[in-house]
Amino acid sequence: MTVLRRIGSALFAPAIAVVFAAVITTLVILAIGENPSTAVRVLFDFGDTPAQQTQAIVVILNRAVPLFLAGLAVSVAFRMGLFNIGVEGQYRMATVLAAGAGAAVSLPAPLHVVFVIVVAMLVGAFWAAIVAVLKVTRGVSEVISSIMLNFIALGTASWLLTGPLRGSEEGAAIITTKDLPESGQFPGLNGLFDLVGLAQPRGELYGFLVVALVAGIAISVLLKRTRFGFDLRATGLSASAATASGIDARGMVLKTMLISGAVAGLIGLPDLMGNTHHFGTEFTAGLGFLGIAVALLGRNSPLGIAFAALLFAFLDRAAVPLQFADIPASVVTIIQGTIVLAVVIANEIARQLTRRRAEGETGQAASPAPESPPTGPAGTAGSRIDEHQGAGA
Amino acid sequence: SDEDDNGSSASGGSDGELKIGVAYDTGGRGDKSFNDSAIAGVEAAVDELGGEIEELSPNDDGSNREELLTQLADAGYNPVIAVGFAYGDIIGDIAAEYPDTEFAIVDTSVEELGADNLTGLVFAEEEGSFLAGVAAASKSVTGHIGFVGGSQSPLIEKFEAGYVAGAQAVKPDIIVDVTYLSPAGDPSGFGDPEGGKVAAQGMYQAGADIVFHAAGGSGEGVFEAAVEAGQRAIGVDSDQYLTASPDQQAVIMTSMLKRVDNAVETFVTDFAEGDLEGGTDILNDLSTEGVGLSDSGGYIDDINDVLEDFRQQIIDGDIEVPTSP
Amino acid sequence: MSAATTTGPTRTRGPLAELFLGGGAARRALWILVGLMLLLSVVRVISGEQALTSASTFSTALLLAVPIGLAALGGLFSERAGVVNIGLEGMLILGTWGAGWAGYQWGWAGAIVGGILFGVAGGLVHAIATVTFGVDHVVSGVAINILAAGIVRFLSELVYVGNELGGGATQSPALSSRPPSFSLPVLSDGPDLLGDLADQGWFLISDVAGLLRGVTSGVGVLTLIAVLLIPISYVVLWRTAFGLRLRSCGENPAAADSLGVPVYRMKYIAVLISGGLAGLGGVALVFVANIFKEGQTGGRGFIGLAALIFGNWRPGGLAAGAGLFGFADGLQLRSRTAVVALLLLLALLLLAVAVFQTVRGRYLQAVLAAAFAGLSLVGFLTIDELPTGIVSFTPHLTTLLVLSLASQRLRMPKADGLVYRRGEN
Amino acid sequence: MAEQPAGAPADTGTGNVPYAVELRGITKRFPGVVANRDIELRVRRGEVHAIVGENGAGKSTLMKTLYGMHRPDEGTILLDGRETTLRSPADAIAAGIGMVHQHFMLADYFTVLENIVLGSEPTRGGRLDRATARRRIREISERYALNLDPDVLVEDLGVGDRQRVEIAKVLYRGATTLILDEPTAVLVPQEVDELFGNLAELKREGLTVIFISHKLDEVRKVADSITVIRRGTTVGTADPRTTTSRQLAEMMVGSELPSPQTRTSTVRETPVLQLRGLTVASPGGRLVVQDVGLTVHEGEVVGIAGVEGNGQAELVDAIMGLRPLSGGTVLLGDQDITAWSTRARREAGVGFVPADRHRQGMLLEAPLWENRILGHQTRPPAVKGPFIDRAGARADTARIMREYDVRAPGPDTLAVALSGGNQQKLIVGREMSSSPRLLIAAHPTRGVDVGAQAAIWELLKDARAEGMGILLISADLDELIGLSDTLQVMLRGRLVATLDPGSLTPEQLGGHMTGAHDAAGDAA
Ligand SMILES: Nc1ncnc2c1ncn2[C@@H]1O[C@H](COP(=O)(O)OP(=O)(O)OP(=O)(O)O)[C@@H](O)[C@H]1O
Ligand SMILES: Nc1ncnc2c1ncn2[C@@H]1O[C@H](COP(=O)(O)OP(=O)(O)OP(=O)(O)O)[C@@H](O)[C@H]1O
Ligand SMILES: [Mg+2]
Ligand SMILES: [Mg+2]
Repeated sequence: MTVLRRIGSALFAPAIAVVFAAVITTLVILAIGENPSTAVRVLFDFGDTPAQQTQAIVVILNRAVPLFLAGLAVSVAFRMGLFNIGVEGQYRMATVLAAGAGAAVSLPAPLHVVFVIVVAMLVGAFWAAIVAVLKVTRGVSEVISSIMLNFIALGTASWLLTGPLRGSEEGAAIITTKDLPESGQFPGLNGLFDLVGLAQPRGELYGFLVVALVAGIAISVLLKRTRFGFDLRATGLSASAATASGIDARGMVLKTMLISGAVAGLIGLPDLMGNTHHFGTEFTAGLGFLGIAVALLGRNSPLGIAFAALLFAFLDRAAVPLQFADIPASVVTIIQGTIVLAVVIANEIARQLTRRRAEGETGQAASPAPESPPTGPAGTAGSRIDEHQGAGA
Repeated sequence: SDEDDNGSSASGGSDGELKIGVAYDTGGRGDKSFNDSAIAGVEAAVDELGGEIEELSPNDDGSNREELLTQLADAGYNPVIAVGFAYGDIIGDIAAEYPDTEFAIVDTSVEELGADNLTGLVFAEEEGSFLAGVAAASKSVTGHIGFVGGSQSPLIEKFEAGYVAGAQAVKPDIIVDVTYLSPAGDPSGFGDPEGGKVAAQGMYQAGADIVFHAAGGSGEGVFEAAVEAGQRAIGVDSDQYLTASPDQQAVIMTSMLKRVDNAVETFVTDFAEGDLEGGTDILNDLSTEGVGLSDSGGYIDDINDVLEDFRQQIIDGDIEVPTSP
Repeated sequence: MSAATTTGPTRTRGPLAELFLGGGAARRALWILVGLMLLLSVVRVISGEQALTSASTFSTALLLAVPIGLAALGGLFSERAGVVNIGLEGMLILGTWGAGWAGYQWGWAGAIVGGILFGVAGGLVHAIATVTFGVDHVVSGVAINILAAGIVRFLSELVYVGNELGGGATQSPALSSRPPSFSLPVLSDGPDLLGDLADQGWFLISDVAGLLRGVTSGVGVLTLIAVLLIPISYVVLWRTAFGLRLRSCGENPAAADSLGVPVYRMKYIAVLISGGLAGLGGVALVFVANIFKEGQTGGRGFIGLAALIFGNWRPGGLAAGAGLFGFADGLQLRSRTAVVALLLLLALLLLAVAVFQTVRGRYLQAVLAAAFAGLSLVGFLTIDELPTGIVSFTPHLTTLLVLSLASQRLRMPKADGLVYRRGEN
Repeated sequence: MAEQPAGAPADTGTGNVPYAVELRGITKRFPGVVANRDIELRVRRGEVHAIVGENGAGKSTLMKTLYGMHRPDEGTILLDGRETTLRSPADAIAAGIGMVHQHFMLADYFTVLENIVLGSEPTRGGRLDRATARRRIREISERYALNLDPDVLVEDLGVGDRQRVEIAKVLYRGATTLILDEPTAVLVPQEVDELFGNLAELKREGLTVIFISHKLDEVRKVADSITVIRRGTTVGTADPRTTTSRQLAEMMVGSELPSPQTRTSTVRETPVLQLRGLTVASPGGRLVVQDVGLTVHEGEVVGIAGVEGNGQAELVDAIMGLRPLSGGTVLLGDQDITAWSTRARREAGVGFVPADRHRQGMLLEAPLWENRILGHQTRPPAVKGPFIDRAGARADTARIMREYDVRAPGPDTLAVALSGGNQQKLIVGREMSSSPRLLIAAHPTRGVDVGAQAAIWELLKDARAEGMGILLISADLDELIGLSDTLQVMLRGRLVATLDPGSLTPEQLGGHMTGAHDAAGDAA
């Protein structure tokens, strides 16, 4: 019964949000004189042939992987009350340097892959550490420094790309670093489709999905099950109480930003190691900002972030088929923004409801009669409970 | 159903109705720049030959470009035209995957990709820019001109190189200020009119009297700076005089034309008539009138001879125009 | 016991801040200005980079600072009332669209109204989410940023594609009239006395003349409005009953509520004003280009937020932050060699820090500062021109450096970012 | 005796004088709780009327109803005999009611002036007229002897001053009926006396005062009549002249008034805590703790008395390692822990009951079992190696809830859902369960009702008997005198007197705390 109730209240918020987002989107589509049901059909229409359908799944998953990592990176910092708006710059720096370093060395395959990943995580962590160090030593707000560092990363990565790390020949329209050798590439997961008897999609499913899963589980365990995670969350809930409990708040800022940055360093790798094999001027930017939305939508829990990333990816996939149906792709962005807003509003309503219920339960529990029987006309415990239930109904 | 039709018609051409797929660069239709220019070419061809057009834009971060092309091909569109060099990274693989669909890509050479069903529509921007440089140097009173580039990519550096060479061909000691609004890999320089204005203002205040921009939407800012300074500017890609407000028309001396529309129209027509070679680049340069200068407003009519002279020398190969600064 | 005082591990202010920020607000500001001009003059004379203090540099700085400053002012109203506004970028975007849309139909005055109204609409969404529904302020702001980008593209497709006046999916038609601009007669216009003075190249005098001329010639109407809005905001927020009530909602909303201040309504008003000011920032961007162009905000909303924090949630401070950013950005866009001269400026600043720290007996800091000063100096002497990538982040790096050198104790409104629910303490 | 207001409406009260405030049958429900049920309250004009009752009895709720902060679900409010509807504090203010809240309602970064005028600002030409405001505040300050400087920041004020700012706020609005919700909880006797002086002043001016307090002696001293509330409803009224504190307490809770009296000395030889020359500087460089030296032995309770803001908080922080020292050493047992981190100190056996449980003691939005772990992250039963032992933590939380009578549904309840008293018991239980050698207890019973208070006192006594050393900081002088083996008085950052609690009255102690007595005076 309590389980049912918990599931009920967990689903309540998303349900309201979906309805709300649906209403807004319907209005928007009606405004341009198209049929909203077309949009719905397109959203769920993955194609006619089995290969197209599995391809749609690949597209969604491949988009979800970096979004998930971005959300994860943001959420780790959020969990201790830090706003890491600098994920954008962290993954850009990490990707360009990992691409450069990965192309420069030759190692046996598994080592090479590990090497690229480690370089990316180190660079991401380093870039985030600047924010942390400025915060703990100079009191610079992490919001300002990470906004500024995003721009600094943009320029620095560009300089690295056009200068020391340039791999493409003069005159090529797209400037890139040198390609990662075969040993540094991450194998795809298309074997899975054969295993479960689905048609082979056109594209390759990022093998990095596995790394993302591992990262998600690791972060989840770290946050929920370890002392360190407890310290981190405690600091996020109340920095003053955490300090009084013996947590070194400055150290936590540094460690948390290091972890957040290290995870951020992974964001660019699915594409780098599974698709393009180089960093270039056509690098996919903006995932850091989307990551903030994904983290917030997923309520900063790894599982929630996974769902949020899948939802965003699912909507992103529809951008192309929607255009076939003469509905502009900007509708997708509008749906995404609306959903974020709707979900948080719904969450807030749900939170207030549960909190009220929790207080109701405490009210009940706290009211039993005291040790000595009441004297005077004061109400009995029983009558109080009755009243309470009456009031609650 | 129509997939089969197109599958069989792909190699040859004109039996069945034309279904043309266009995949834009970010910004999409209505950018007043090469996306618009490309679709104008397609529409001109369709006016002539009949047929239907499907246009798709990528999302803001450009991460779904591959999907655009494959879904167009899957839906039976043929030919499929990719607008912008951003598709250069992926189009080779996709062309190989859809051997029955003809692809074209604007601004990227496909010679080395080795796909028979892929045509590169490339332009000698440096040649047109050279003429823009000649015009600027000939008209400059102060012996000081400027160039504002959007993002510092090799493509935009071609404009710069040609422009500087052209100016120096007329006045060897001319001063050319060069500014890029954003570094390579940061496309914001194409959509930053404020930056364009500030950069151009700086040049005008330093004594330049003509500024050429290859900065997409930031060019609006360059024109605004010219209007405020009472100096002149040179537009890019299309004849920007035609779409400018009246006070801007007074300062847009000429535009360096890059006839994406012509190139695309020719490509579609060739495809429809089965004349397509495939696997090669179609170079649009001065000789094919793929690039050139506009003369709306009549501001450069007086130096027509000079321009014609240089044009001929380039076409004849007497002048080798550099492609990078 | 005084020894114990000086060796105290933490102090309220860093050395630089103490030097510059001691005393009253006006004196402080004057100090900083005088010091900066001196430093700039010295650097200009040594490096020969006239662009450092030319009138046009300062007028550009002003131009570039306006949208950032307006966004920051928007943030000021909202955050003073306790509502964190990460959605400034989105409201700026909405403002640009509103300005473009109204401007091509009704000219510049229409653009101002349109931009403000669209910004206010963004503020309204933020207010509904944060004040009425009690949603986390950052979440709401992030959602508004996403939403604004989508809405703007969508509206452009709806209104401009196929519009015979021009425009397209990413831009509006040109404004149907241009905003007026003003110059100070005689001094900056006509005889242009300041201009003459600025061209003399005299130490300090010409530099100051450049500054004065830069901020008094060809000033757009919106720049004028923006500059006036700084003291106006100060007066409104700190000298009126309305301002006191508004700020009380950001300090202790429960207390305000208990005295009959309508907290929810005040927060609504503040966030709407915030949206309107950010929208006006968008108008400023549109006025520069004479059209709306998608993406023209380029993250300036975030920079505005940074300027607000930089300025310690005060109008004067945020103006300084926006001005500093505008100056560095203008320099960066205009002269890559002048940016190199900034290295000399940095070296001098760091040297001052090193001396100061030595006097105070903090040798580690002194050595560090001296080392970095040396590095900057070497950079200045050996580098002719920096690559575009490096130059592009000059303003951002400058802001970051100033902040970390000054190490000020920032004090945000006490209840900023906290969701206020009546009765839930 | 009370003045008859001119043009008063028809008689509704006793003796032909309408009550200044009359509440009839007030019921107020919150989700899950009936905070007030059918309450009756009658207050005559010009009297000081006290309301007493346990924690959570519904006193504040009733007063908030009267102040228009929420509407009652049932019942009527009569002011001067007229039935009145109060929709907001603004209505109440207009009706001449002012309220000083239990928790200060002040903006720290505002000046006294700004705090006072907020909401009813004098303006001139649209601008805030500070000169007029300043004048009026000075007037009020002089008339009621509040001694306020309008231009200082509230942040820089002590609690007594803040209290007076709150009263000035109310008077500034011309209130004729003042509600004071537990105004004395944080004051020392001298300040309480000053406050009562202020109240007498108010009464002489014909103002009505409604006064809430847990300190029954005080209530009897100052009130003209008393209403007792229990579990949300009126139990009855009492005459302060004829009722004893014991009788009042019995009306409130139905049990005896507990006493903090310690039985016999259990002080042993071994010191657990020694401070030598401890000096702490504020971030601004001011010395807030100066050259403090003291020793706590096993089985000893050392009490620190002092007016709030005299360095006690900083002293506690310094001992816990939460604040850097500018000088001096801290010894735990015979180990020098001066350079240790807070965590190391806690691991070495220092327990901590912080003064502000919401700020330093709890994670309000976390379940109770996580709060059990807080401060004990490195020790069983909460953790196993680097991991959290959820089952262990839950089980131990259940034990604490059982043993310390923490009333909540279970270990998974969020801490925020607990009443203050229950939160405090959980904290005390948590700190006790690691059997610390030294317990730093700052205001362990603040805001806790008499029942819970007695339970906590009992716990401290037991722990002391088992050899725990306790450093007790409290504003409750009875508690200090009753529990301590040794008393130290702290004034302006220094320990100025060592007193024997055996022969000390709260009044004497108060004298030391305010510096009225010479430091060398009647030391033990
Ligand atoms: N232009 C400004 N921008 C930002 N902050 C300012 C500005 N002018 C003053 N301040 C700050 O505002 C606060 C109040 O200013 P001021 O010192 O004038 O107040 P005051 O003396 O209390 O006013 P009054 O004279 O009306 O009593 C001060 O902290 C001051 O530093
Ligand atoms: N806003 C609220 N929402 C829900 N419950 C509330 C609210 N305010 C008070 N309560 C509950 O109403 C009851 C009475 O609370 P109230 O604050 O009036 O007690 P009190 O007599 O003032 O106690 P104390 O002596 O601790 O101040 C408590 O059970 C409390 O938890
Ligand atoms: Mg209470
Ligand atoms: Mg109370």
